[in-house]
Amino acid sequence: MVEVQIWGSLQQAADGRATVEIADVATVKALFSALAEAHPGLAPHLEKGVSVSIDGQIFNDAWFEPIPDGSEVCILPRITGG
Amino acid sequence: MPLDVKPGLEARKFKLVGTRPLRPDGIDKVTGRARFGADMSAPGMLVGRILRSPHAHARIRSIDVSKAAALPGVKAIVTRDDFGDCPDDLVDIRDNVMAREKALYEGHAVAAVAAVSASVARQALKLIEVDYEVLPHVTDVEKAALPDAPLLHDDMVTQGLEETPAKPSNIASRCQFGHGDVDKGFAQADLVVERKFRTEATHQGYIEPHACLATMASDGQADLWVCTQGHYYVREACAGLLGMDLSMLRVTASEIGGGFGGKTTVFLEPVALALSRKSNRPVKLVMSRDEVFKASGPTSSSSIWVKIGVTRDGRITAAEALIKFQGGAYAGSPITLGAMSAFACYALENVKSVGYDVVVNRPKQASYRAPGAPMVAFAVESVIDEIAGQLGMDPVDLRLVNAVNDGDKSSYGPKLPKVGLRQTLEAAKAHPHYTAPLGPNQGRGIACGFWFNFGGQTCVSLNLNVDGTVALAVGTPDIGGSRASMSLIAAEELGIPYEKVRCIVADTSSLGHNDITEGSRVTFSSGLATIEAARSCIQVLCARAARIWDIPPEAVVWEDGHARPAGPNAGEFEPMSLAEIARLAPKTGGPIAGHAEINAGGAGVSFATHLVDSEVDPETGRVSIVRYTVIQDAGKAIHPAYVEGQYQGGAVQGIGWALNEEYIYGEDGRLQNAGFLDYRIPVASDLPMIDTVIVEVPNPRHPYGVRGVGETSIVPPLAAIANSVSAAAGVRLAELPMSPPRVLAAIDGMKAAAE
Amino acid sequence: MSQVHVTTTINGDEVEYLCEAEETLLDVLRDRLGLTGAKEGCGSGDCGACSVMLDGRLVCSCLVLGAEAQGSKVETIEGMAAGETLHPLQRKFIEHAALQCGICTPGFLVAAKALLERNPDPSESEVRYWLAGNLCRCTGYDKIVRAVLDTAAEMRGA
Amino acid sequence: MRYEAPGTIEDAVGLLAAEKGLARVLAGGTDLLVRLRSGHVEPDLVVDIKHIAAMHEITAEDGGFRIGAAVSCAELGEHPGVRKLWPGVVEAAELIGSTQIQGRCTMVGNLCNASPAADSVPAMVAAGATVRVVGPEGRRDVAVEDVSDAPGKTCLARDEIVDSVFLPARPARSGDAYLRFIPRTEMDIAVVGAGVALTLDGQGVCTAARMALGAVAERVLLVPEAAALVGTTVDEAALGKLAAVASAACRPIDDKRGTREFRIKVAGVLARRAALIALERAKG
Repeated sequence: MVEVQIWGSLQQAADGRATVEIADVATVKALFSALAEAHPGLAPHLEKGVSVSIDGQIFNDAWFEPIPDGSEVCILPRITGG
Repeated sequence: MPLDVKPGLEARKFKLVGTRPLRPDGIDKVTGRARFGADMSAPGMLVGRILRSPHAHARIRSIDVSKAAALPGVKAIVTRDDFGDCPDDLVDIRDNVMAREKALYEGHAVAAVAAVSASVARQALKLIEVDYEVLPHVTDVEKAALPDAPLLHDDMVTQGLEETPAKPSNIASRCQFGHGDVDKGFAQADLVVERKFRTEATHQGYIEPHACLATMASDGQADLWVCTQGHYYVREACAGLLGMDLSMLRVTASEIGGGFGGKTTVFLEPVALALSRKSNRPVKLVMSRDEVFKASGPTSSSSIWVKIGVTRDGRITAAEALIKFQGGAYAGSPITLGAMSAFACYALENVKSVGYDVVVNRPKQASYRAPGAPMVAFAVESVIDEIAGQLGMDPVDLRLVNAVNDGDKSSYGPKLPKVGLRQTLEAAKAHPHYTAPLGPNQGRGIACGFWFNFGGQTCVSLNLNVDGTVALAVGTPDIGGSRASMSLIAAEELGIPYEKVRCIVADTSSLGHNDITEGSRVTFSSGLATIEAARSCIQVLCARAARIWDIPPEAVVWEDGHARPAGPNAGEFEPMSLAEIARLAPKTGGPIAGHAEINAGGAGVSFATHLVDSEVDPETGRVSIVRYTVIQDAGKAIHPAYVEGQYQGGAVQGIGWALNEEYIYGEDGRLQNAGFLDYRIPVASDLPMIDTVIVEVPNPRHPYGVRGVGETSIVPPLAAIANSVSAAAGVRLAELPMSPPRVLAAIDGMKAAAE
Repeated sequence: MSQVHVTTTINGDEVEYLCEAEETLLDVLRDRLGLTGAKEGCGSGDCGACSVMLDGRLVCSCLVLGAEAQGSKVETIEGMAAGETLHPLQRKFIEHAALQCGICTPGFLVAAKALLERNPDPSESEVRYWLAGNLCRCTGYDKIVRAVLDTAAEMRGA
Repeated sequence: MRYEAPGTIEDAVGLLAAEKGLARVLAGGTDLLVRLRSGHVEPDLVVDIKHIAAMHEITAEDGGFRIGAAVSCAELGEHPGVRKLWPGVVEAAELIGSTQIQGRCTMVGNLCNASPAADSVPAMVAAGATVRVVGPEGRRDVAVEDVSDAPGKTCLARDEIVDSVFLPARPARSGDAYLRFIPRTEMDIAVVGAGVALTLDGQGVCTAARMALGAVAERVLLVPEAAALVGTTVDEAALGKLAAVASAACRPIDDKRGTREFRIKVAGVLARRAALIALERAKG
């Protein structure tokens, strides 16, 4: 079980939820599928590109990054730079 | 695959990493041999020039190129008609590269010509007849957000609101971050300070204008030479806009004369290719400085409101920000990064930041070093400073009370991994600068800054030559000495001298995809890939030695540049050096190489604390920077001289932003200072030496502990300088730049109020 | 189009060229003579990237017409090293990491050499003011100023 | 565009007189080339006066110096005699642009470019300098303050050339100074400039004072009210008065370089500071 945090203005797409509990996901790819299924409004955002933080480490486009059980997961706007 | 990262990084002893060898491109760059964007030529080359809108906002009724096309020496002309359908994510880029229905800012490209000489091209531009219907314009972020503002895009509906509005507006989107309950937090506060801030738009100010040389043959094969931070991105964007296969376009990154985020997108490149396609000749396009200011991608101007509540002992109970950025004529200002980073230095129970992305009749913004963060840090760190003053608390102590620690929940969401803010604050307090006496009319300012840093897709190819030297190919353009760092890392891993490695930046056909050199990612990501490539090369080296010795490959270890037999065979054979194994490679199985293709995650965030003393002339409002110290966490400095260089360069760009740099628009919506004469970047005589302190709190996700260093250094300066000027002038400065008229008006206003 | 015929000396070699009357010396050096070491950063004399010596004076070659070089002596960055031997300033710039992107470097070197020929022992402030017409956006000038001061000390034999 | 480099002033004047289109005189070129490149001016003829030998000379004349129109500001600064005579003028000339610009720019070019913000002009006006204008009809002398009365406009006919500027002898116990305000330390155009020259008697009482202000009006302003210093020992009260008359004389605009209010206030500040330097120099 992981608790996924959704950033403020994305919460509308997650039916107003600030956190979503998702069970049995071992990777980012599985997480995205589960999230899109639970809250279809999230799907276009996940598709367009977001960053995912797992226990404080931020990843882009990393489908197979493992998500340890009980880890803290946040969906963030895509991080870039200059 | 993530590399095996072992704890106890601090204990690692490096032979080369952390030393300061000479950079491999040094001699080329001090002799004038290095070839930058505009330095390349091709046989039969034409000169390209771009016609730009003189209006801030105008409907383009028609473009008549017939007279220009008839001018002898003109070989091709392109307009909006030459750029057709393209992928959705490139639509704004396409429209920015060549205006369609409307010109949305002064300088917006409207047509381009290729001709046999610059003078013919110039004449041709004058012969192009554009029929404009001039429209009302808006260049100010606040005014553009008003309901009756001139509308740039009829179909722009604000994204991110609870209810999608029925009417279009110039507000592209709203975003919100935070946690807790700020109202509850403010109710618990003993002191609440709030203030409004404004910053003007600034330009990255790279000294090399955009330049490229495009060659496309009639079979569609094309080459592009260009100064860019990301030649793979240039390839994707150009291929997408021109309907080409990626394989048909080879992009070579020239030496790049500064980027700072401004060379992470395309402006000239698709136009040059279109002109080359039409003329069947090589076409060189180079921007003038005037075009760079008017038609490349400066950063956002901003309007920011910040409110922070604290208890008597300095603990922050709530923090809130409302941030508006204009990002030029298209959506995409760095508002999310600005809003996320606003309070990232502090561990907060109740925090909220709301951002709006607003479009105006100005050039489409591009990234600028830690995009979005410096302006927001200016506002937040100014309020923190004001609170310290009102509480009578030392400003470092106030920050230490609230500074984030390892594992704290960040203001933008996730809990923080290992972080080094506290260490930079403690180093600031211990630095002699912090307690040095100040002269008359001088003030000291301090501010902290944060940046995310970034990893991303990266390829490295490491080829061993038969003489034991190494050809290292990376795909991230070198904008600040990264070839030296990559060579150091490869040499460190392989156990050979630095001089035995030669690192080059490969073109898009020679190496797999690499993300742009941005987000302070190169030393981290290309460094990781280099380590991985070197380690895969070492595996091959050990396997070859094992075959030569006829022992199992697991029984060979790599130490100090040598394969050594280990385990039961230890001491059985003389260790073989890399050079010996390389020499025998043709007989032992052929060439030896290592390579890595990764998507690097886990770039460590970084923090900095800046200290600055400034002096204000109370009669003229003129500000001099008299002392400056940068203290920043680098994780691990690979080549400390170039880490210091990043610290110093970021600080000085911040000094320019704080004091004198600004885009100045007239009532007519035209930029009034499109040149280095009146867009005033700091000159050598404006500055003191910039002292640096490299703090090293290793990033646990990198085998050496590296964090990005390029961007964080521009985050604290605006606030640090504002705090020092406010201390020296005796009045809070809340608008940038703190140009003399503004500072003098603030001083005079304070005096008038006191009377 | 009538072109101007110019005979001049560049880095010790006699050079002849034709140029249009409105072409700058910088255009001629870069586009006609292949000497691309001088850079165009602004075209208005504000950045110093095109610095060359003209008859012993430091100038911005973007503010000199190609036609004006008739009978003159022009020295560019390409003539600064003696064969394989770098000028001490060139060596010190590399040693001090006084360049990041390197676009401004040729201009700084030409300007700094002119300074040290006039004043072998400049103060930090003199270096900063002499070089105020050379813009650098990467380094914050710190390492450039140190490199110039260190070169001056070395050349004085200090 | 044609480029001509005549060897005599007569030939130069002849070329200008014969040209039917637009002609421009080229000395240092540091303004002209910028305007050429930006397309602000598209001349048919450019007359380079640097091949006229006399234009490069600095010659002693009547206790002062005549400075040729092609003398660069760097060359001027290297002339110990001129620097000793009118240090304020030389310092003003040395403020124009960078080291690179100094190697090319000239005081006469600075004057004929007709910008109200030209650094050397207020200093020359304060020093009482004149220029010699040469045309088909002969030569005439014009006071520096009378050369330009609006941005980009001069009193020169289309076939006239300024061949030199004359800095007169400096009276005993006199001193001059020029200060400008810019946001950076170098490379900016003056936001305000103030040139002051004053003369003392043996008792330290001011007997003559001239002040000129730059960048505060459509032209460089000679401020006759600087006579407020005459009869004083240039004490605090007199300096306060000078600052007040300087501010009162300004009629500036708001622009990208500064606001109206700022220029008015800073003109007074600079007038006062420049007068103090001039006073020190007058005292020797």
